[in-house]
Amino acid sequence: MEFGLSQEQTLLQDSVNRFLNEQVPLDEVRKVATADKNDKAVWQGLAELGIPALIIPEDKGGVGLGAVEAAIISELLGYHVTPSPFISSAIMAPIALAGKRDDLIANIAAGTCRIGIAFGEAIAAKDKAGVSASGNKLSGLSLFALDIDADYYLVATNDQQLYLVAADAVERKNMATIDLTRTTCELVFDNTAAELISNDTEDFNRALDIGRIMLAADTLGAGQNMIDQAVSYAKEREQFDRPIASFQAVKHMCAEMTAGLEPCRSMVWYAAHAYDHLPEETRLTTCHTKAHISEVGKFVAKTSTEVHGGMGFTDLVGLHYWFKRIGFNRQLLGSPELLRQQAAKLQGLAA
Amino acid sequence: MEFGLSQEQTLLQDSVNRFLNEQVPLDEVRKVATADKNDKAVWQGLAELGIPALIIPEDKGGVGLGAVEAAIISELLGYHVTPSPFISSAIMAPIALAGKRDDLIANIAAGTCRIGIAFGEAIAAKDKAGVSASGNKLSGLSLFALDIDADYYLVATNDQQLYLVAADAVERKNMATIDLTRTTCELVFDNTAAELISNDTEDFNRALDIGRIMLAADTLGAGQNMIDQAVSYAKEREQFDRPIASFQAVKHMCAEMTAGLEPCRSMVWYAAHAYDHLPEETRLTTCHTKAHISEVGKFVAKTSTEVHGGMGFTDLVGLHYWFKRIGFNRQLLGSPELLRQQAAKLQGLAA
Amino acid sequence: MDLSFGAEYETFRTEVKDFIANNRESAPTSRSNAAAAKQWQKTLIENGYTARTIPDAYGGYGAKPDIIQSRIIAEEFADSGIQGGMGGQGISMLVPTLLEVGNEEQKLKFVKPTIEGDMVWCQGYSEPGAGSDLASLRTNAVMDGDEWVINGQKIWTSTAHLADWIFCLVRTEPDAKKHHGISFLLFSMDTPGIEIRPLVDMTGVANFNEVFFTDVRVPAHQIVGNRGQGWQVANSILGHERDMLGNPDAALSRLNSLIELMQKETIAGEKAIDHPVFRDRLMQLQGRIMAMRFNDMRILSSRLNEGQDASLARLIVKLQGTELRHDLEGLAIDVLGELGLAYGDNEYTRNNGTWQSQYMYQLGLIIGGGTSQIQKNIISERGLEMPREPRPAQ
Amino acid sequence: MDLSFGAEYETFRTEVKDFIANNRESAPTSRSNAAAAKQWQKTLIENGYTARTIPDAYGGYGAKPDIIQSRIIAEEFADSGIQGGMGGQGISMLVPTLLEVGNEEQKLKFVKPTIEGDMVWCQGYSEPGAGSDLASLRTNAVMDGDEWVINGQKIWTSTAHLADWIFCLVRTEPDAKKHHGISFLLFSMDTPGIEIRPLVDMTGVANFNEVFFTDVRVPAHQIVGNRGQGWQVANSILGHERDMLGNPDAALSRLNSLIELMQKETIAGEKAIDHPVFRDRLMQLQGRIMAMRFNDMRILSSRLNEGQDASLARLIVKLQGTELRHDLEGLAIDVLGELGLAYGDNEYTRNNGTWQSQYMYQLGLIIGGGTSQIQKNIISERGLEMPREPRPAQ
Repeated sequence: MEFGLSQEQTLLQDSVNRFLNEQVPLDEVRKVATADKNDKAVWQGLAELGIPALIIPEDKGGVGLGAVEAAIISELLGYHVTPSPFISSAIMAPIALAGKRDDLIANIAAGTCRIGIAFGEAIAAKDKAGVSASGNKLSGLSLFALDIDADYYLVATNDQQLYLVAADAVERKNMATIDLTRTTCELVFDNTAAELISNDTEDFNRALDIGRIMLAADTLGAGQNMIDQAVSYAKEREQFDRPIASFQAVKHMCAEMTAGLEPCRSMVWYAAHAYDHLPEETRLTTCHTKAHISEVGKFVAKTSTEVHGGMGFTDLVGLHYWFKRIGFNRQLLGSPELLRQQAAKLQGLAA
Repeated sequence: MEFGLSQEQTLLQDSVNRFLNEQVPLDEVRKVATADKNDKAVWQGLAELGIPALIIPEDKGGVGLGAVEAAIISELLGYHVTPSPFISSAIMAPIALAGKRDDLIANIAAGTCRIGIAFGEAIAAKDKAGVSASGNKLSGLSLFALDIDADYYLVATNDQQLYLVAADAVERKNMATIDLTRTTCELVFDNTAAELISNDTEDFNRALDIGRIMLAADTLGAGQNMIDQAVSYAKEREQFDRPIASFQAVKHMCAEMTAGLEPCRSMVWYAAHAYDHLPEETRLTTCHTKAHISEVGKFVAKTSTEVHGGMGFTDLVGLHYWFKRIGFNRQLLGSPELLRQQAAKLQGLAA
Repeated sequence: MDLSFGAEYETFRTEVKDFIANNRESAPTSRSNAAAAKQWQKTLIENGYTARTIPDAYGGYGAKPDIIQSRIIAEEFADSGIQGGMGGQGISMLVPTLLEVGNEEQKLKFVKPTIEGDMVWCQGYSEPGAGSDLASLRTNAVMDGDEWVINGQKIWTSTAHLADWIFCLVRTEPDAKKHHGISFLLFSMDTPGIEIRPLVDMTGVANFNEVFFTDVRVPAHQIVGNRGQGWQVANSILGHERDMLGNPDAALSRLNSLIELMQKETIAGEKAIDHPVFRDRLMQLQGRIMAMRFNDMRILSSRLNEGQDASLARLIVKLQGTELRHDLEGLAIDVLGELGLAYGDNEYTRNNGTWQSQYMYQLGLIIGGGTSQIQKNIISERGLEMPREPRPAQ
Repeated sequence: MDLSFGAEYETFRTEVKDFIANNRESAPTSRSNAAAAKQWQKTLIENGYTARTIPDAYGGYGAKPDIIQSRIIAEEFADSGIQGGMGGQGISMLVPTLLEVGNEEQKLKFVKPTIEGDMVWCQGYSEPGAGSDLASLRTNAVMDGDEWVINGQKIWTSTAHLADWIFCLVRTEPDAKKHHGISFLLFSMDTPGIEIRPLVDMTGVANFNEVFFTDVRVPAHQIVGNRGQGWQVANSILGHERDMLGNPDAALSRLNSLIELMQKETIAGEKAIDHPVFRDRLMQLQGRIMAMRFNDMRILSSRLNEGQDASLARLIVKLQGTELRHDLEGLAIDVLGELGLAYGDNEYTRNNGTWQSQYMYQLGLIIGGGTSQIQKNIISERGLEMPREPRPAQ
């Protein structure tokens, strides 16, 4: 019995962590976030480490690892608030396209193709938005689709069928959000040519499950960094002639954040492990994992900012990048309320 | 503009407070609670101060005061966890019976008649319980009716009509609850003779409104006492060679309780004032007042117990009498969830 | 209990209403220039609708203080939606300080131009190393001839880039105990040696500045109070600032906007207001706001009626009010789901993106003006007479 | 990741299952007498299903420690619903302590009768004046000839009225620093001078006792470890107790009972589970329990696999687990509404009134075994290496 990271997994984690520490520190993230740059160079660097190929099978040009490895990478990207299309292009797309478009999967693995995700309206359609299919044509509107620089989009229709659309076939507008480390866009479909990938809603749901696990892992990482920063700031910052880390109020804030977040690590591991090995547990575990971590993350984001005092509120320290990343993850691919409702349904506890 | 207690109100408060301090300290409450005694002697003492007659009009043998005076007395009874039929007999019954049974009202005022309240099933019927009327006969079951020693019960049917039933006409069984300072009973109606008091649901609702305000005031008083005890215990109790009141964690717990409860005082005052003078605001204010104070009270009950450490958990200090009183008030005559639902309905925000 | 202000005040309210109705045209809008704003401010002063209780010798209207009149004026201007009297730290903080502890020359020189909008001030209190522990501030002023020479840095200086002058706490007596070594100086922001850097915060906007002083020379007489008394001078008005935070009327207005939003917005085809979990959270907030509004009425009453004590009610306002607002803005974001993420230049933002910006700004207020932790210290020590933490052994 | 225990352990599990199936008839029930319980305990020891790793020289089964085997045994007995090995503070706390730091004579004398149920123990640690600050205890023992003479008072002594013996912390070196003046004594509860008073708690039951000592005389050799080392002796097993609190499996079992309850109970004609606000709270709790169960798996894994660090995961269990249980029991009460108030001798109680009694008892656990405040100190100091509070100046 072993419920923890293997040596190989730890080595993978270390190498990516080293790359992000050295090549994509906060200053680099700021450049991407403030639009001087996009995330292409970062993604290129990650491609050299094999990250876009991570879960793609070896015979399709990938590394052939599983959801646990994907989760620990997602956690690291959250820890470093790294801008990248990891969740959409490297994880959700290969799952959805498996056995359907091996050509594209090979290009994803090679880092030469990015695929965005437009699932929002199939999860909870917003007013006036929504996508419907007629033949091989899509019409409608999808909001907050992931990745403005994608070459293709995987689009879920209102009835959860999956279509693939080329980026240049669709009207695409940037949608600014609080989280400047990610890009989202509005996609307008007007009898737009599309390729049916699957009309089995289970395929949509499998891609959604892993996307949710990845977002949970991202929040885990971002939350852990906020705690680390808060503890370290509290040890350095002096007020009333002592480090504020020696005040019981500050200590208890840090203890409460830790008590909340530490079990989330096991939860992400388990959900990812279940994704690959325990199909009957996957969906319920996934719903609870993303919902629970979103709540803990919200508390950690607020509390760690408070520990920093005024500095936490400024752009100088840049703590807000993590705050906003956690806020973004909370709403994307299903809010906590929606996920808890779904968890109840899965157990026959709600209609 | 004056939003505070008048000199007369303060004098009334002082005299009742003195009586309760001297005549009904915790030791006396314990005797009633542990069934060596009932609350009749306490009620007799309060009758000598005019409490059963408090809100009954002077021309009906009462003192002729209003809901604000009733609320400050209810707060005191909560503060001292006093066993008494105040809310049922002295407040809700005279409101419901006004103009209908002046004879009984005069007896209530004289302290010679007690009237219990059986509203539970009309608010949210429990499984298998519920009361229906046919002609002047009642059938069914009412649970957690207030006051085992009442001479009559005001019974609300499922469709919120009010009936008066003599205690000796009905099968009555004691229902033990966590709160030993109050008695509740099961009433079994089997074609039981009853007198219709009102088939206007507004009469039921007026009696319910003031009952809810009184329970909120009771929780306010009980919560205030728990804070007072916690602060005073913390100042005396030493651990690690200093009073625990000097530890920031303990100070902040007390500050949080105070910050939560202090606005509740104004809320109770306002709700009571609205009851007499601002009819269009009464019901919404009442729902929010009881719901909000129930939530704050729950936090105060738990937190003040924690401040007491192990002593708070024992019967030695007796803090649990307040804890349970607050717990009782929370559920009676409408739980917070139910009240918030009703608040939404009153504003057209829920069906 | 008497919740009305009485007939006399209702007459006064009618006067204010009439004034507003008759002068609506002259009030500046967001498109007006500075001259129009100043002209309007003068009109308001002449009619006693701002600077009302400031003696006319110093440029005010010279009425005797009347809390209800002030409240009625504030209510009516807020209701009408037209511009009331100017705000800013000069008017709300410096002027009361000068009237309280300034000398005659200072009152004559500074009050009138300040209230008339000709002299804009900023506040130089906080420093990077002196936040909760403000009295540990290190910006120092050394006497050289008949001038102070100031070196150091301030932060959270909200209108520094617009201000003509600054009121500033500096350490002038380095050998005194920390609360006794501070002085309160006034000087022009044009003085050589001052550098202003905008301070962008998490909302993405530079709501504040950092201000750096390098050998800034200030005439010796530009001190309020005596040398080493700056802490007391500043504290004579610090309570004012705390009272401004956590206003329940602002929370009510936001709640009403949220209710409107929830009646309009849909989630998977269902109106947000029909979502029972969100509705329950909404009602919880409405209850909390109600409690804080009645608490506020009690505070007002205690200022009007001798013998009423609302000191605890007052101590808790900042703590409760800012947390409440943060929670309220957070509910709106949750209700909106992905739409709640829209920010900045995005046509899908709701209420101009204020749910997100206020969610963050209110967190700033939880921290600023005395963090929630400091507020809890104050409530327990001043309100509940619990002991201060023991002084650490050296 | 490998969540299975492997084939070897599955064989072991089958053996345990077989034993249970074959011996079900012999297991005592709640109506069995003490002799039957002791006989069953002996059978369990002989088969290695309790006292498994205790050397046979001291009456145990003598197997080498194997966490998974222990867990399988616990799981199978729990699942089967038949009585497993005896518990109690003697078996769970004193025996490990003696095996760790007792002398040979003590091990030979006490371990066997204790694990066989012939010798029941209670624990004498806490005092009215020594709770969170346990080391400030004042019950003292003075050497008189070759006997200790003990005076003082203990509290929270859970099985004092049933116990044959007590293991007790007493101050023997009044002049030493507080942690160095304590000794760990063992003595019979029949010793003259001991008075036991039941301590009724908020649940209405005497779950605990107070124990008073007046000139209680105890032979000098009944000390574990040396004079003044009692604090270290006690701490060699204190971690054990903390690990027992906050068990997520117990929370899961309660959650499942709550789900059943909500599917049965109606509120104004509607099933409780169909009430979206209560259902959302239920799902929140399910998520929290899931997190704690996986956290628990991680702790187990770290004990099995060298190099895995789960120290933070372990430090937070008591804090999170007890708060979680308190919240869960509180939700059941809210769901039941007025029915949730029923208590004691009331036919309308649900689940034997355990929702209320556990709501209170879990609050007791939030306080006992290191309050939540002490837990947060420990997490921040040991887990996050934040400094201890400075020592106060005298």
